[in-house]
Amino acid sequence: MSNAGPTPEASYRVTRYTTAARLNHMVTAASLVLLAVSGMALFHPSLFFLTGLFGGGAMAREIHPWIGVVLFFGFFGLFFRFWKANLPEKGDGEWLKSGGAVLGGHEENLTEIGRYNAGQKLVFWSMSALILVLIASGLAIWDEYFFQYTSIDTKRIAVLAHAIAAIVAICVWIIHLYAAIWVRGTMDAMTKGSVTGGWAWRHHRRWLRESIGGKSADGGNVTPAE
Amino acid sequence: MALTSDDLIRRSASSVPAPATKLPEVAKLIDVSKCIGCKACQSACIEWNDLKPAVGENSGSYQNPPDLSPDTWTLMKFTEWDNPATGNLEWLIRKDGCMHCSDPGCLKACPAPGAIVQYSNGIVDFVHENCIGCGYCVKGCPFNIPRISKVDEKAYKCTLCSDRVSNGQGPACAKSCPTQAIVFGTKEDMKKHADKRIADLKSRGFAQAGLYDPAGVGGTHVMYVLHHADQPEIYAGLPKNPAISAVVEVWKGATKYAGLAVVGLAAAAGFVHHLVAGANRVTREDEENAAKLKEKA
Amino acid sequence: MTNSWTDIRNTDLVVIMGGNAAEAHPCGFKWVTEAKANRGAKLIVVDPRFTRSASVADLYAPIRQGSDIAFLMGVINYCISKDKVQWEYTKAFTNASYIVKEGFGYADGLFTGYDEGKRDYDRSSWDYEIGPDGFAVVDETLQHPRCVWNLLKAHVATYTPEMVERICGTPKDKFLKVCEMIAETSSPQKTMTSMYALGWTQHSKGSQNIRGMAMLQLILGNIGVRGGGMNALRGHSNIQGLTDIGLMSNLLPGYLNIPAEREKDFATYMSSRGFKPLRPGQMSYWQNYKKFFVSFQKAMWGAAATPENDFAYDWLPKLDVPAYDILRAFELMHQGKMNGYVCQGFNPLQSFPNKAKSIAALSKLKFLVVMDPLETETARFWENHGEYNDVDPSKIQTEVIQLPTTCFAEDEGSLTNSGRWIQWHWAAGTPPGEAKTDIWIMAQIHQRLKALYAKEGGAFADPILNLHWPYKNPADPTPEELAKELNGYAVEDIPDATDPTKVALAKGKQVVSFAALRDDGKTACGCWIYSGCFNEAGNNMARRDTSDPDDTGAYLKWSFAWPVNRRILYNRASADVQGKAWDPSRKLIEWDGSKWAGYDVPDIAPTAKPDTVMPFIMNPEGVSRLFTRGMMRDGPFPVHYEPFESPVTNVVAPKIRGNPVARLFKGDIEQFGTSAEFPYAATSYRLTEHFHFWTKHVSVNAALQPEFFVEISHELAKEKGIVNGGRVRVWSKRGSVKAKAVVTKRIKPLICDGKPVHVVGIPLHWGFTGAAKKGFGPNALTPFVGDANIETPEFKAFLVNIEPLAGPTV
Amino acid sequence: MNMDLSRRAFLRTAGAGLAGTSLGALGFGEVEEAHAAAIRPFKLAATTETRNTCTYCSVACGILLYSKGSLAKGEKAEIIHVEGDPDHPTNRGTLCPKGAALLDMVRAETRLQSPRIRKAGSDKFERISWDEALDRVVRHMKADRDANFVAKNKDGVTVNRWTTTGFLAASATTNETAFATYKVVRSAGILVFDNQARV
Repeated sequence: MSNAGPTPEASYRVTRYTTAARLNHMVTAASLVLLAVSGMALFHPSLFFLTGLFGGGAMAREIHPWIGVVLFFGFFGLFFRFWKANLPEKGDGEWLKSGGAVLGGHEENLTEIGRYNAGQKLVFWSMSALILVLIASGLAIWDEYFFQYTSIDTKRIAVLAHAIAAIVAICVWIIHLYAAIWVRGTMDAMTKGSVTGGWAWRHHRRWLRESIGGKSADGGNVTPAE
Repeated sequence: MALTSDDLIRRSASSVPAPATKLPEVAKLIDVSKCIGCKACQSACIEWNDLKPAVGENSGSYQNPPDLSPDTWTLMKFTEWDNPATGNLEWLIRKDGCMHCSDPGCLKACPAPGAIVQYSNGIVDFVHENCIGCGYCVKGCPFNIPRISKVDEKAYKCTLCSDRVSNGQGPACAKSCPTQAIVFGTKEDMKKHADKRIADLKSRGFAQAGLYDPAGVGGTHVMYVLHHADQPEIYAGLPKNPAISAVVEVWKGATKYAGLAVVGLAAAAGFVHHLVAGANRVTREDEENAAKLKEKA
Repeated sequence: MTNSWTDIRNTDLVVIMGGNAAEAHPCGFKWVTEAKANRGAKLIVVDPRFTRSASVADLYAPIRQGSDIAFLMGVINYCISKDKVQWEYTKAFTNASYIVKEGFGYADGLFTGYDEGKRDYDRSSWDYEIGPDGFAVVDETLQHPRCVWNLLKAHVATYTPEMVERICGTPKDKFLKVCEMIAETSSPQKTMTSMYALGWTQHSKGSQNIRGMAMLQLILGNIGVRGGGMNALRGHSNIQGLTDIGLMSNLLPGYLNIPAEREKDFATYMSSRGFKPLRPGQMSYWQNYKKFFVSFQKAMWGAAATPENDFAYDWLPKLDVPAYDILRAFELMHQGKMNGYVCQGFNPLQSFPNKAKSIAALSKLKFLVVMDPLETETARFWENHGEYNDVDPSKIQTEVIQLPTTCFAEDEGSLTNSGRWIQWHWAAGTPPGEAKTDIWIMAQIHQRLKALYAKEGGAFADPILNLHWPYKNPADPTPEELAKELNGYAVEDIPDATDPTKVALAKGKQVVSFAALRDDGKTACGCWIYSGCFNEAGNNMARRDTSDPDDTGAYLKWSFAWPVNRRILYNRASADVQGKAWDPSRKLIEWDGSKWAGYDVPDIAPTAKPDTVMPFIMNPEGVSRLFTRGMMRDGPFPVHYEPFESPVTNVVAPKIRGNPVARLFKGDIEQFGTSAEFPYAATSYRLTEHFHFWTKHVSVNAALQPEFFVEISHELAKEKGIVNGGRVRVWSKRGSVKAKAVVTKRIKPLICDGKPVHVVGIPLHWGFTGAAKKGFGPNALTPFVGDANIETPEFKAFLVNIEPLAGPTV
Repeated sequence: MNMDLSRRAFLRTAGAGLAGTSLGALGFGEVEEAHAAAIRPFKLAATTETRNTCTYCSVACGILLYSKGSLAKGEKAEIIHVEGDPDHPTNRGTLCPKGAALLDMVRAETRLQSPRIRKAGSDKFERISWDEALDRVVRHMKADRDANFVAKNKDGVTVNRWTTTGFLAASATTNETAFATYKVVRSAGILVFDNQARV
């Protein structure tokens, strides 16, 4: 393996996320985890015991939609921070086509990646879409406050859509999380707000160039990812 | 015949062993052709179950309270129907409430273990200690019966007076019904009784009289004798072929299992990938290149 | 009821007209559904509205309120013209063959003898021709032109199906279908039962509505038989009992009469109460009148009622008018001629017609006492409740004393149901707060009044000071003590009739039945018809044996029924002239060659020969009356009169408004509206979710039917721009109410004499106290006029106008 | 009869009659507590059953009153449930919507608790004692009777009537109450006397 061995000492660190962005992400991430746990508990009987973490089934049912609201607004914040950076670019297609190489850890032969690679963008956009589905379907089945606004047929579709969207979202989240674990040094971006120069060189070289050069390729000012 | 958990044949979000002895199936038979819409059943239900329906308003109908609620487990629904065949007005009055399906959609949808149970005699009962108030039963029910209380956020519906039945008495509504339009007994006896009633109705010119015991939900433990059994929908929208919604079936069937599988697979895939591909680490070379880049700048 | 609730199971045809049994008496109506389910019986409902009863009927026919007599006379006309008559019954058991006096006649809606100034008849020509032997003359061949049958035939001939349609608005085909079904029961093997209630009584000719059906039932042979009869469905749990015990201005217990002032002494009083039989060999039971009267006086005044003082005859108040009924009482109050009024469990402000007049009347009293378990509008008539009771308390000088009483669950005693079953019940709960039983309160009033008179003297105190009050605790008599008094007892030892040395009944012992009562003062009995209820065998009203041989529905061992535990009145008529049951499958009693026996207590002397003594022994004729002689003020046959407020003119007697002999008070005539001003025919009624003004205090019933509403047809709604669930104002000449509108297919315009008549239905149950929403009820609108014979107010037919109100439509 | 099929036959097969209803008798006590949790406790356990008659209409349905405490034993008794008497020949245990809710008539919020007086011109009721109330009623009655009693009419006939105070009798009181009322009212010479029969 080309990259086996201990992680080298950082040459220097590059700021990737502001504190506000990290807080925003943390809130969103925490909500998502809590939602996944409580949601799964209510989704499958074998996981119902997880409601214990929330003080029982009724509490889990009560809290879940409120966390959903937090998630929605949290993600809303993230969306407005990052949506521009996640717009598709030319190189995205190539990156995706080279999925095997990426999965094998060989990014070196790919076109230099900007702030986000296509995979990250996919996570971003799929999460955006899924959360929209989840919040809409979630409101439709949040009977405590919104029972009267939809028909039962609609609610049935909503509950199914909610379940499917949640499953997909959890899968996306697993990918997101796994990627962060697998690609060592990534966690720092969210825990410390900065990454090592090497990490940036390796994974987001164009972004590194731009952030060091203070200029982007198109001449604009470069800022941290946020 | 006190009902116990030994008599359960279904329990929401859990599995139960088959009961050693099965109780005879019971049924409430509501003969719409004998019903005078007096609401004695509503009254008896309220009193027996200590319900407190609010004093509402008249909204241009005899139907009061306006809908089923956590405090209204049964409700007379009134339809003024012009029979096109005879030109006569018919005032169709149907007692609405839980049908106690053999294949209960509420129970299927319920995520809370033991919040909904089905006894071997056919009664589908809500166990409020276990109810989490999610309202999935509302979505599961093909008859739009359960209601969630705003007070304690728990689901309520007719229990078929399981407490009375387990003490050898019929449901309060059946006991009170002045014209015995509501009768209660073993399902077998009720079907026989219905046959007699249907024969009587046919002799009075109701050629389509029949029993409503819909197969789509495996039959019910609340059945109707209808004078126009070919058109159940004229009785305040009684569904013609009720069944658990396909959406609910998918949700509580394929989705439940597939969903868990997909999530598990995703996690496993990552695990396997890590085993195979190992960590994607930054190399010394990367750091050096980065350093060089910085120096250049 | 001549029969009982449980007897309805025996019928072949139920006619609900003038009532709505499914709505008002659901548990009694059960026996209709049972007859339908088990006997294949049919149900006909005739009503202005498609009611809850109609919802399970085999045939529904609409009728305009107040036109029942035209309908019923039309049915009789049909039966006679189609020869659908139970001839043997009609000839033997009715007065069809009796010859009516020369001089009797009928023309233009009036019988002979009418005095327009007095609004009354000289009824002397309305009677039988009496032969030289002192008996009524009969023509068994029914050929005599003045025999009752021929007079009846001529009288009903006007009411053709076309005329019925014109008057009643009942489509001819529906009317004829009703006639066909009813006529079938002229067979001796078929019976029909008539179930009626306030829909017939609450008219200015209510009594004649009922007579109309009774006459029909007689010519069909349906009286006295299982599954037959005239079944008045009484409204309240013990209104039958209160009437039996004579709590009316003109009655003594057991349908004896309070003397009129023209009956200046006991001899005069008794002179018109000889009840000599009008046919040879006939039994006339009222010949025992004196025994019942004297025994009552002994119960009232004990030892102070002696032969010497005519058993205290003078201590009874004497009437100067036919009756001091509720309408007269409120008229007098309104005129300022009354000072005090006691309402015991009654809510006249809501119950009586013309609420504005009721408020004005109550405001003129010095004191009003209200005894009730619940709040009532009457007790708070002086309190301002906005538009629901817009009064100024400071201007009302009436002192109101409200006394809390127990309710059924907290007291013990007997209630008499519609089928005359007197059932004992037991107390189960502790009364709330300081509530006391009515018996205690009445005893307190008497004891305190007596003490005051004893101490201070005052106006004629003898009847108060000497009132027989033999109770162990005079301050609180027990129900048993009073029940035993009602039954009757020996005041002194009664010698055996055959052996004077023996005592038949020792002093203080209970009489076995009214047959043991005497006119010599040796027995006392509070209410002769109740005699037998609590005799030496014990409290028969408390019996609860459910045995019922042959499933007749008689239940002779369940409680006690008056008279002498008889369950079907006139049951001798269930058998033919030879004493054999008309229908062996519906045997009730039969003559076995020496006596009457069967499943019920025979309504005839057990050894009275069947071909000699006719079944209607309370009539001196022994037969029933198709022609009712001078017994009723408004005619020996029913005539169709329009309600006082009618949307149409009377087509059979165009000059007559209302019932020509109904009593009218001056101010009330001015308050009658006309159809020009008030075009819609209103009627008031009860709903099954509520009982009178009581259940609006019950949270459950308030939830089941929360708010006052009126019902109208889609056609009228469209015409007036009224939407279902919207608010409307309804007003009559006497008042105005606001309500929700229920627009329904169950009310349809009726075409009467070519013109559409719109019906406005106004249910009763709301007021300004209780758990239900505040509401008006119909009696702010209803007219202040009663039936010509018994003064039941005309609540079922009056005129209103209606308009939509702005505001939320729910 | 059909109605037998519906209720009694079933009850027989179920092995329990109404009168014998008690949880212990049916072996409920042997059931483990965990099992019992699913079933609500039977509310008529350990109550006193009293036969009564419905107070509303004249069908006179038989009812059973269930109370905590027994009057027969001299205890304070609170009625907790009302149900139709299955042995009653007329109603066979059934009740109408009013009868089925009798309990809430017995315990209605607007049940009167104590005697009260509304004085002339006042806008409120005031609580008074029974003694005060009854003495006042009787004092009013005597004053009016003494002032307006007519012993003889203008023709000199003894009429002994009192028509300035009237009495309106109830419709749901017992016959025994009715008779006590009759005696008290008539002995005073009251003629303005009527009941609910007409309305």
